[in-house]
Amino acid sequence: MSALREIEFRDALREAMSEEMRRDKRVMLMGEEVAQYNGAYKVSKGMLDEFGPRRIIDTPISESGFAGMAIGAAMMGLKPIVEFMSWSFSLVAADPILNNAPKMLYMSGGQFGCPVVFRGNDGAGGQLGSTHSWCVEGLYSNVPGIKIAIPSNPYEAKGLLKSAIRGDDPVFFLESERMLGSKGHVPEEEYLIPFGQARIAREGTDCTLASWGRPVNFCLEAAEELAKQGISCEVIDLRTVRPLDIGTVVRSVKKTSTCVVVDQSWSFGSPGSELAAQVHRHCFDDLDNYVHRVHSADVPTPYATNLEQEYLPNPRRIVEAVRAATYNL
Amino acid sequence: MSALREIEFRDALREAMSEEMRRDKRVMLMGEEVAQYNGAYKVSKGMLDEFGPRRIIDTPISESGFAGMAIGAAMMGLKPIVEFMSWSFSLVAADPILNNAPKMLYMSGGQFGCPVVFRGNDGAGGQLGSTHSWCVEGLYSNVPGIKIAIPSNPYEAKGLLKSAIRGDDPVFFLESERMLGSKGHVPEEEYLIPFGQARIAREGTDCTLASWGRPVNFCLEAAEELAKQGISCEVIDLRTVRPLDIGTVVRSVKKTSTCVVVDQSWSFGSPGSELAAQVHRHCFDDLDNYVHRVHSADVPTPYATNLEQEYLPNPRRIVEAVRAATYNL
Amino acid sequence: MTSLSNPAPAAPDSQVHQKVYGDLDHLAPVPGTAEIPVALKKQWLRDMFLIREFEVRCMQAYQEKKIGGFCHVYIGQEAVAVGCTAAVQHRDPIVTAYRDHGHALARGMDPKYCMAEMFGRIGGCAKGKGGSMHMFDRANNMFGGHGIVGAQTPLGAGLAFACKYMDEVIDGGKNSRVALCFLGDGALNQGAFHEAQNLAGLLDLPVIYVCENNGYSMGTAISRGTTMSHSLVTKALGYGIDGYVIDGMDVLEVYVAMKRIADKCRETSRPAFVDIRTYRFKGHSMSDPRKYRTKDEEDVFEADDPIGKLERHLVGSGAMAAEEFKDMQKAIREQVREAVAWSDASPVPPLSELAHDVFIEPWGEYTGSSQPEITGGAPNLPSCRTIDTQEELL
Amino acid sequence: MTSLSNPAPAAPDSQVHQKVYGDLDHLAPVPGTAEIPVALKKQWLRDMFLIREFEVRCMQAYQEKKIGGFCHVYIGQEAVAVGCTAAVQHRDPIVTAYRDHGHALARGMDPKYCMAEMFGRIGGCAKGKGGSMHMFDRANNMFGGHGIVGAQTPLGAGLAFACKYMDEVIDGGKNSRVALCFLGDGALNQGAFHEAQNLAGLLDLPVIYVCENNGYSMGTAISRGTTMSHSLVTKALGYGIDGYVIDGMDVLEVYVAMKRIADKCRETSRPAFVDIRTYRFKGHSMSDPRKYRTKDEEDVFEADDPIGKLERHLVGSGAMAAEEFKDMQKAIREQVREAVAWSDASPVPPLSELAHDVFIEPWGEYTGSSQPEITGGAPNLPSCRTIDTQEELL
Ligand SMILES: Cc1ncc(C[n+]2csc(CCOP(=O)(O)OP(=O)(O)O)c2C)c(N)n1
Ligand SMILES: Cc1ncc(C[n+]2csc(CCOP(=O)(O)OP(=O)(O)O)c2C)c(N)n1
Ligand SMILES: [Mg+2]
Ligand SMILES: [Mg+2]
Repeated sequence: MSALREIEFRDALREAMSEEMRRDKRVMLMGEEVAQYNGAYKVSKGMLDEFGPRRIIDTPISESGFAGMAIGAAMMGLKPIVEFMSWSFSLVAADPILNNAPKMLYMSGGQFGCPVVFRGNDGAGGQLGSTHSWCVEGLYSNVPGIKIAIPSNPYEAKGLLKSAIRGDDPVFFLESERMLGSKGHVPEEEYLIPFGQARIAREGTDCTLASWGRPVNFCLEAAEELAKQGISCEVIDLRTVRPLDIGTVVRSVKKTSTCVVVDQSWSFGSPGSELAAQVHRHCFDDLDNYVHRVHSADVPTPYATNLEQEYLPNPRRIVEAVRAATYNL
Repeated sequence: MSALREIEFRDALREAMSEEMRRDKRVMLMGEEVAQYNGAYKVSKGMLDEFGPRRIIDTPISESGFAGMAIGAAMMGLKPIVEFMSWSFSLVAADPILNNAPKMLYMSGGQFGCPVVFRGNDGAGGQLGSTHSWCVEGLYSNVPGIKIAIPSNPYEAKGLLKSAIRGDDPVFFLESERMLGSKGHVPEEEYLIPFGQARIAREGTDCTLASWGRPVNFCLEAAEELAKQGISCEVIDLRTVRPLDIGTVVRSVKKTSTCVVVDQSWSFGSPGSELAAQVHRHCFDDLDNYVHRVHSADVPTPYATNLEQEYLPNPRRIVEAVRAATYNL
Repeated sequence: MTSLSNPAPAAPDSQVHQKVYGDLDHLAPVPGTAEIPVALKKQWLRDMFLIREFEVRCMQAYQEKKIGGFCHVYIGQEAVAVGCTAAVQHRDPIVTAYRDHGHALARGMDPKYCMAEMFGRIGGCAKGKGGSMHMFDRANNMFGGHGIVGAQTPLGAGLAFACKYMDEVIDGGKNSRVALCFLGDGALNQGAFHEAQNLAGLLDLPVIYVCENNGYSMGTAISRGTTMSHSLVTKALGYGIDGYVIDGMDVLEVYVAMKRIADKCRETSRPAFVDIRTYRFKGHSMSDPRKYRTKDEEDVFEADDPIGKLERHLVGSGAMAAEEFKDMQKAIREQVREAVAWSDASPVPPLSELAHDVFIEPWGEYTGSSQPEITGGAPNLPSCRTIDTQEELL
Repeated sequence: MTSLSNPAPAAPDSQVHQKVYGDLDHLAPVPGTAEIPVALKKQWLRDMFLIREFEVRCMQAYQEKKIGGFCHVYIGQEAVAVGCTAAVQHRDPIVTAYRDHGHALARGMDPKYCMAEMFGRIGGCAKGKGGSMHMFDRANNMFGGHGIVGAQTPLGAGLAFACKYMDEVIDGGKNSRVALCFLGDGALNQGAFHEAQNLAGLLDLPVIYVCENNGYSMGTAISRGTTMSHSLVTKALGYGIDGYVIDGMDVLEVYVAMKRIADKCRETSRPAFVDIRTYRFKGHSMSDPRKYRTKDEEDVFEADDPIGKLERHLVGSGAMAAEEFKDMQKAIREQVREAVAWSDASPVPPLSELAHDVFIEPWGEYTGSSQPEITGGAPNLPSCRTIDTQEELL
């Protein structure tokens, strides 16, 4: 019965938060419109009713202020969840989230940890234009001391978010507005998904497709199409880019001998470039072709829908990349 | 005679700014302590005397405010130079420098450019600890719409900074506190160094060392040492990481068949990972070994001098990387 | 030790906007509205009605999915943009937040360019690349709508800085322009605004911060997000900046008050802060059911509609015939309909636009690339378009 | 329209700190200092002298290159840290900026751990990994020195938030702690401080922002960087926060005033802002020649030395024998000498420390790595140290 339960991505996020809040009084949620408005995207719907205004806290539009406040509270022993309405708005809070959270434990010689989970929408929404369409993993994954999780479906979202909250380290949790309404199987029983362990989303033999977050779904679509064309793809969902489970990718590439990395952030100095470089390193003698990459175009995000669609990774571009990588098949 | 002139890195920066300010009234300088104090690191020494308080402007400790102010002024047609005392302090200004400057031209459909040069110290100083030792190229190079120059000596600093100021696009100009006092040849005659054209700092045949900024000097030291050991290195100074002159690196690697990338930023999703990935792509059939990389360790920057020295790229680690990359020689 | 407690009572706990808004009663009436020429008043009625009609059409087009993304309409706030822009000169630069259609139109942007921008068409003011939140209009000295709350406030300081610099360093004092920087009440809570005000106060910048206080940032009543919301000018006083409160539902009062403030700013080169009380009649964006406020509250403000008020004033006083008003409405409806039709007909931007406008300068001789490996048929990216240089503005 | 102009005169143009400082004359004397027990006063004299002596030794060690990086000494400001920490309880959390040695010592950190930290030794409070600007001391509820100007101010709000949350949600109201957040006058100009104050005012957080107004941020006199510098409390009033001005050169006044403020804060759970007037006798950091101020100005403040003042008070009144004071000095000099010797003897951290304290949790079963390819003999990085969990604090 529970095997049949399908819920929306946003519901999975809410279940993860609510379950952890019931379990541990130190956990609380703060952010813009999370309480009375029930969340700008209804992720926190009903949580004010259940947990009350002491634990579900509406904040002013002061990302730097409340991110820093959450960090201070975490140093004291609380475990705040901070919702950024969009990660695009986290740039005004870059200092607390990059200079404080990931470094506090280190600078204090192990005395003060920072168990905060920062979460919110990442990546382009639908036609939000240049300022509102950041894929912050492209920027932030450079920084040691944080863990970054990017779930690809409701099941993953719930299991990873519970691990994020339960852990004792700062986590950047990147959701996608485009997926909040998408449904997927999520069992009633409790489960956690550990960080740093990739998932084989589809097995295959000819080409490894490595991705995370929303584009994993594009990879699966592309793999379906490619199967019809006689190319068998193995799709790997990395789940977290920090830590990055390079081992699972390497094992796959040793089997397939070709690899396409699909990362919706800008290409330059991205998790995608890192993964490509690491695959080249570990599979130097195994690769039949260089690692191909599919990213967002190296330009600010355009508004017009035709431009935006062309700008983003999409199944068509993935199919073409796989065909190019496996041209000798 | 001018061929003999040696000046400090800071003097080269000042000459570039002063010459461009004499040439163009739209150019002005703002930042903390740049005027009356003559610059925290004396880069702007004497400029207040020459240009007066209308053009050399002391600002409060409000990086977000004055970076944004400079951008607004640039949209109106001025050409501000903004000094960040350290790029480590630019995180509080991440929104204006990443959301406004690089995207204004695009979002406005070509109507408003942003000719601002942001400059200051980048990378670890001497034992400044975690909050003060950012290599922001690791973060910011992911973003399209900006140019990033990282000079390796006084000659480069002057020529590149003049190009940065004279250009019409936003530039991040990354200096190094560790080099401000180092001397080098700078001719009296005017010259500009274009962006996106790498320089071969030392010719060689066995291994390509690709780097930028301060570590170029470590590469040259390592090359000297390696020459004694019978390994001939070609050292390439990329000068700018955006645009990145991949062509010059590829030509070199096609000759040497091995490559070591030296980048003092953290490794993950860095310009170094990008360069490695691109070299693998373009030299797939030419490489005898995977591209080796030397970075700062993937941890927050420690204060203790022994830890910090081990943390940073240094000639010893470069030598070892080259030997590993060329083990079959 | 000396101590200083709040002079005013603490902000009311109530989340009803009406209560906060209540102290407008105490505002002194602004003298001078009687002398405004009728022709000007008619012009403003026309401008406000154009904005209203335009926004109604936007909402419709949004329902029809011709407009994507977020769309924040200006209905109810028309007197602010119209009165403020009327009070300054066309060469005075303005900048605002993402609720920007009203400002663009008040500044003189042709509605068809504004509408086509939202339709994502090449005919848009930014060729369809900016969208609803990012309206730029160089010819009309409109320096953008800006999507990040508060981000425009340092830019506003920069516009004023440049105005002053051009006079003092480049031209020798012949322009004396002032900059208008609009912000929502929610932007008061952003650090950038604080830094901008301090800079403006310190450097004597001729910038007027116009806080369009519509009582809400999304679903958050101002008293829930902003301390001292009953007396916002206290915030400006901490920066040595004069503060004003204006009734933003009356375009005549907005004009007269803003004119005085702008004239003073132009003369003294000192910044000002204006708490201009207004109301957005619709939701924050298209998807907002407005559960956070009562129908009663909405009714009170709708009765205060700035367009109805001016219409009653003009028609009631006999300065405008009822027929003339009807004709005007008709003409504007026609104009907006045409804007929609024009936008419908405007082509989508060619894919080559994806790679344009990233840089002003092409990278010259440079033959390498820092461009991504765009696989799968994306357009070739490295090119950049050269636009006319910034020099003309000087 | 109503308008509100600055109640106070504009900030003086002069950049001489003395002028700004001048209005301390108007401060009401604080009653209550007479009742402070002598034993307490002696303790504070000792504490202040310890800080002074410690900082003198720091400067010496810096010259000898035993200390690297930036080093900002607290000489002249001792009464602030000592008086403020005395006025609150040990369990009340404190946080400060990078000029933090004084706060660490006043809070009870053993000088040897503080000195060894600056020497970059394993015996340092953070094992040599934090350095001069980042002093943390969990046992003494000191939540760090913080290097980025203003960054500690939202953290301070967070400490207060947690104090309140623990009472209200976890423990049921039995602790009533208050948080002290110190900041330099330069931090007033950072947006983060503005956001923190608004949050504190809005959420009724028991946090006291103690602005150590020493008149300068590096070489910038406060009136050149901060508007309304002659009346900083106006800035707090805009957030509905009570403001106070205290003479920071008199530890007795600091204590009494801060005690009252802290008691009120504890009782009402309302934030406070304190403009505490002080002076740094030395340069900003080791390399600062202090050309931006006059010798005369320095002399005025040095004559106001908080240590000399309390010494005169105690010895002059006969409460302390001159001999006793000398002995105390001697003992402290000895203690600091020992701290230096101890630090000299403390080993440098082992290279394995490079990779410790990045994460609390090891990554468990995980066998891959997101670690860089560290070539050339750098230590193996992926490990992480498990420290005792945060739970104990609750
Ligand atoms: C830094 C930042 N945080 C959050 C948002 C999301 N957001 C967009 S509009 C808005 C409310 C702003 O309210 P206000 O400033 O009062 O303007 P109004 O909508 O009333 O015109 C919010 C929270 C944003 N765009 N930028
Ligand atoms: C955001 C940021 N900008 C700049 C700096 C460099 N900086 C360090 S201390 C300082 C002056 C601060 O003055 P103040 O806050 O008055 O403290 P004081 O030194 O007087 O104790 C500056 C500009 C910094 N650390 N952080
Ligand atoms: Mg509003
Ligand atoms: Mg100071």
